Amino acid sequence: MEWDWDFVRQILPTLIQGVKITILATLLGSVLAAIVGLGIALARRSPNKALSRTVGWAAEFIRGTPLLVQLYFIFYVLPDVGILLPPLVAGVIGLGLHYGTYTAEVYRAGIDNVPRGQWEAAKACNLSGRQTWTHIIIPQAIPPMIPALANYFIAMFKETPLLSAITVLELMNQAKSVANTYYRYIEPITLVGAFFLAISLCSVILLRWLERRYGKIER
Amino acid sequence: MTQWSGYLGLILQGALVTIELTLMGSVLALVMAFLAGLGRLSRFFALRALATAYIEFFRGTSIFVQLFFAYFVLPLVGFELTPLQAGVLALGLNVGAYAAEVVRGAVQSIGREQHEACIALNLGRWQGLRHVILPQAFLVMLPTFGNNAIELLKATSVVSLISLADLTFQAQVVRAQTGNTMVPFTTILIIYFILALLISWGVRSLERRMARGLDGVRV
Amino acid sequence: DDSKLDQLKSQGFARVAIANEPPYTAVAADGKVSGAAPDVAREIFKRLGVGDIVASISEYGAMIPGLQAGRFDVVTAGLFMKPERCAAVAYSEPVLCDAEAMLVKKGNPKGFKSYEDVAKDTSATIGAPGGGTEEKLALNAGVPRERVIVVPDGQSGLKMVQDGRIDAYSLPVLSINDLMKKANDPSLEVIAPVQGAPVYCDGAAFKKGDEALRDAFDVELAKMKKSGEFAKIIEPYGFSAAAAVSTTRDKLCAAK
Amino acid sequence: MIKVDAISKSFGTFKVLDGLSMQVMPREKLALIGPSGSGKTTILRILMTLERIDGGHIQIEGEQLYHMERNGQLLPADERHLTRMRQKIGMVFQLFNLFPHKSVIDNVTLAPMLTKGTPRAAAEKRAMELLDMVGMADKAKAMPAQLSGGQKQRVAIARALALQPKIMLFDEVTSALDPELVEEVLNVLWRLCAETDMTMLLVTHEMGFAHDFADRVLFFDRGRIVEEGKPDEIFRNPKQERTQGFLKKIIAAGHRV
Amino acid sequence: MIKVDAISKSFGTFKVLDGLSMQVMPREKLALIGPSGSGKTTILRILMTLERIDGGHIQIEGEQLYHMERNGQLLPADERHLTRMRQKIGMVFQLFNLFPHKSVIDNVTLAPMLTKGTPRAAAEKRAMELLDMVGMADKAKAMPAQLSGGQKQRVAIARALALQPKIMLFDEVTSALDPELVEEVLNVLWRLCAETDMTMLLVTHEMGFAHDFADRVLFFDRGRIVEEGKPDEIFRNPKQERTQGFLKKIIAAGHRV
Ligand SMILES: Nc1ncnc2c1ncn2[C@@H]1O[C@H](COP(=O)(O)OP(=O)(O)OP(=O)(O)O)[C@@H](O)[C@H]1O
Ligand SMILES: Nc1ncnc2c1ncn2[C@@H]1O[C@H](COP(=O)(O)OP(=O)(O)OP(=O)(O)O)[C@@H](O)[C@H]1O
Ligand SMILES: [Mg+2]
Ligand SMILES: [Mg+2]
Repeated sequence: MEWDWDFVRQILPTLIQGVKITILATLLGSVLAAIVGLGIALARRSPNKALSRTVGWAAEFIRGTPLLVQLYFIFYVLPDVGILLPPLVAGVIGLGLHYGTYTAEVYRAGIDNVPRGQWEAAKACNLSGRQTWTHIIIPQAIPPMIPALANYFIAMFKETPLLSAITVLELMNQAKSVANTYYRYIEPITLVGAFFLAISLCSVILLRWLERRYGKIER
Repeated sequence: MTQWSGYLGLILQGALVTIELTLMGSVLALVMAFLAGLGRLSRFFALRALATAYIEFFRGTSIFVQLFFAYFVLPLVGFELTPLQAGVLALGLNVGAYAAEVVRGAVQSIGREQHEACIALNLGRWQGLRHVILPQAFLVMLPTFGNNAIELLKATSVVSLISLADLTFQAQVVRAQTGNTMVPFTTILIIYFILALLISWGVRSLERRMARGLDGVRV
Repeated sequence: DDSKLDQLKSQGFARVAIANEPPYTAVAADGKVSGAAPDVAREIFKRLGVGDIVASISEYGAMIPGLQAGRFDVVTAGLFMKPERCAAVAYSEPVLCDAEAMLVKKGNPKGFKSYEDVAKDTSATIGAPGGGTEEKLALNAGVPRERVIVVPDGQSGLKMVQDGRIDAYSLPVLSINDLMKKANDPSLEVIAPVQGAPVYCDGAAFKKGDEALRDAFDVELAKMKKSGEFAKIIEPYGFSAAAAVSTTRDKLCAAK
Repeated sequence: MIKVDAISKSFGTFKVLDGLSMQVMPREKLALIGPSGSGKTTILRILMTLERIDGGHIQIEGEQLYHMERNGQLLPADERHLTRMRQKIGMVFQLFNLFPHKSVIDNVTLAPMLTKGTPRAAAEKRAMELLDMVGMADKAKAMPAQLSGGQKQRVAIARALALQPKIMLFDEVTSALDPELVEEVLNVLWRLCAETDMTMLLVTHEMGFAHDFADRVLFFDRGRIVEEGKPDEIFRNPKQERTQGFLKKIIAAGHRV
Repeated sequence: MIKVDAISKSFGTFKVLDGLSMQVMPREKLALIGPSGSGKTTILRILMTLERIDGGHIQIEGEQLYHMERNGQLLPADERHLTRMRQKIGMVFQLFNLFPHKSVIDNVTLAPMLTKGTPRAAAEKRAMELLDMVGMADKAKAMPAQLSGGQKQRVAIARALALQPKIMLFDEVTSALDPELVEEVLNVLWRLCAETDMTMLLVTHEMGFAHDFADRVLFFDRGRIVEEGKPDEIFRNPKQERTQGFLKKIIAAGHRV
């Protein structure tokens, strides 16, 4: 089978439609994941054992099972209990929940990585718990989290093709639809691959920059 | 009346395929991880470049795209692969690229002083790596390898989309036969979770065994 | 040349693509492949000296690319003959014929009779298998792309109608009837046949270049049609043997 | 005055302090010496409320540290009580523990501004005086990462002084420093000792300094005070065998006493 | 004999060694002293081939260290040449650098078995002799994590000796130890010094030990040798102002000279 540039030109506009949805899903999913992760991290630190255990197990469960199946579940099973979500919303919720369990770990590690000496120095300075968090711990914990969070958001971006399984017309679905119409797979799939590679290579550069900028605090 | 026992049989068959994929994919990923991870640390530019290209390519493009590429496009250019081979290849190469960075990071995390001790004892590069650096680095890698294996397990669900009869696929079949969505999906979510727990339990006990006597040194 | 057939004979089985859409194709609880199309194919291959068929389930859209990529030797999945498809693959003579149907909510609230009706109602959405005949029929009738929802499988389509995510789900008549039978849901209704949509017939689809194998297949198919064995296989599934005998590949591939 | 009464402390099954009692007079300069692992750091951390005690009582200026009296009953102290008690105490750590994301002057002004509501201008004025005292006024705008170990430790001392504690705790404040930098910090401690009337407790391995600095020396071993007395007595005429052995080793290792 | 001829070494733009030359006689015991950052560690690391030099030459027992002669030409040394030269040299590090995943005896036997192909039995026999010499025979099966700092350092010394180098380099081998543990290690060094005919180069802040141990003392400052001589000359009668200043500070900091 030969590579056909005319065909590429013909399908490009359709694929760009898909790119828009892909990016939208990633952005919304990232925001949700950042918030969900914070919720999970806080709940897991909570002194309320029942809460922290339950949330802990739920997060483990979500992290240990495939996003694809979770998407099926949200899209096809939840309506049975009366929750009917449009495909894109279901997809964003799936991404946000799934990656929220990862960002929660980033938050946790960021906080745990502030050395114990800093907590003790804060106490020796007689700061209150709240002051210790806002003035000492959080300012030191956040910068190293930024590259790690960005890393997960990029990973999420690469998983958006899964949304095609719940009828979201993102890039991969558009590509398949094109392939189905013209019985040619080579161009659409290669283009999708090239697109993901291009974005990922750019994001590698962004990540390196973030790491340099925020990665380490000099002590 | 629905013959659940027969359908459970189907799902268990799917579980076998999932396990098979996870195991074979993990072996390939492990091999690639060490080849590429150490390649990236090599003194030779060509090896470094090759390893970097492999890692960036497979981390950069989505597993989804890689799978479709292996399944639909490779045969067009003369590479015949069974669905199982395509699945193992895509999963192993993809996760191997992530794990390669783990190998590299772990080797680099072993302090420079250990490398220097090797030089001072006149060990060759390979001897030092083999007897001093890797045994210590492996302990650092293990927990992350466990996570990688779980990521691989989860990614196997995607092969259902290239008609490999894994868990997710069989759940779809059962769903088509019975018209029931909730039961098959809930069942496979639980099976996936159990498999993930098994992996992390296995890795943890391996870690404990290997860390014996090393208490308080690293990790 | 007969090299492809010889190859199948020596390996002892043929790889077929199916869709798991009863009654065309189905996978039983024990994993055994059945359905009208595979049953016909199995019998014919047996006569050609190929012991068995091995099926893999695939989306409709993936079948022709998979055939071209050499993933299967033949598609026996109710892939209806149409001029563009005839150009992409080598069809056998017709096997299974069926008209199109739509699954809608009880009482057909939007009053659909044809794909054009769906096109006219600007709020209506219709589901169809990706890469299937129904998707193209809807698009050709003027339903815009964003209102044609690509649904991965029949069960999902049924569910989406039940949940009100789509207003209609279109498949061949017998497939819809089978879905309805399983769902047994009084809140749904079948519109069959869809007005203005032609009766389609499928054939076994071979890779371009495997015409020799296709021709051998045709010879056995013709024999079976004549002897009545063909009818014996497909009629229990609800298909009409007479419809398949009354038309030809050349007619269907030429149809506009 | 500090009154430590039969306190005990375990980590897991390991008993670090076992019924330890001691008293420190107001303005007294106390040196705590003893072998590694003997519990010197632990007692300072307990006084700073960084560790809880398992048993016993501590009084600081007549008030219970870990307990509060309510209706004639002794209850475990709550956070408010601890906060109030901590105002009396400051601590300087072996590894400085400066806040790495704040400049030198911000390190010093942070606590007064937050805990006492001192206005920024006043806090900075006072901070500059303290930095001047420790010889670090010219580095007020620097970040901790730009300082040498000795300089960091001097800032840490200024930071602890900014809250004007009555009692200052120093835990091996020179032992993380290069030999040449030790002097800088010891000089600051000398001045502090001479100029203020704070009670000072100092854990150190610098025997020479302990000798010259302290009003009284406590020798710790395995969580107990084995010997105590005036520096001259302890260093010239140790009575206990354990003390003699310790000092002999230290001398053999090349330290001046 | 070691001949260092006008070597220079920079890190980035910072020149650490600048045309340094020195000679060490066979069996000589040399002490290197000087302020922090003066390049003492760097010269040892260069001799151990842990750093490359930017210019100059080093000869060890008449052979070039960083160069090799091929057809009358001096070429940069390749890995094989370096491996051969390293057989003559051993080094003990400030932070011990034991292999934490190997038992004490495996630490000692690893290098002989791998680099010389010594059979396990012979390597273990020799290792036990060495461990016995440093007083660690009873801990042969222990893991490094179970040892105190002084014990670790003694194992590190045994490990370096196992390769029977002609030249041993010691870089502040006691300065990471608690004062009480320093003695253990110094004792081992004394014995070593008395019993073997190895050439020994020792960087230390233990002036007393340097005084008693060394045949000759080199005083480093900013990458140059400012003063050298017999220990008595240097410590009692330093000629250079810089040396006098350094020794005064060290004394003030409480170290015996
Ligand atoms: N958080 C902890 N968990 C377990 N054990 C601890 C902890 N903190 C201290 N210890 C143990 O308590 C004992 C006393 O420790 P402490 O730090 O008070 O000794 P020290 O006299 O300050 O010694 P050094 O001179 O080495 O600083 C030691 O054996 C130490 O291992
Ligand atoms: N890898 C390196 N990169 C940059 N600078 C370095 C490096 N290693 C050493 N230096 C610098 O070279 C100088 C000499 O260092 P060296 O370690 O030789 O000093 P030293 O005499 O051993 O000091 P110390 O007594 O503190 O151990 C120092 O200023 C140090 O900061
Ligand atoms: Mg201590
Ligand atoms: Mg040094």
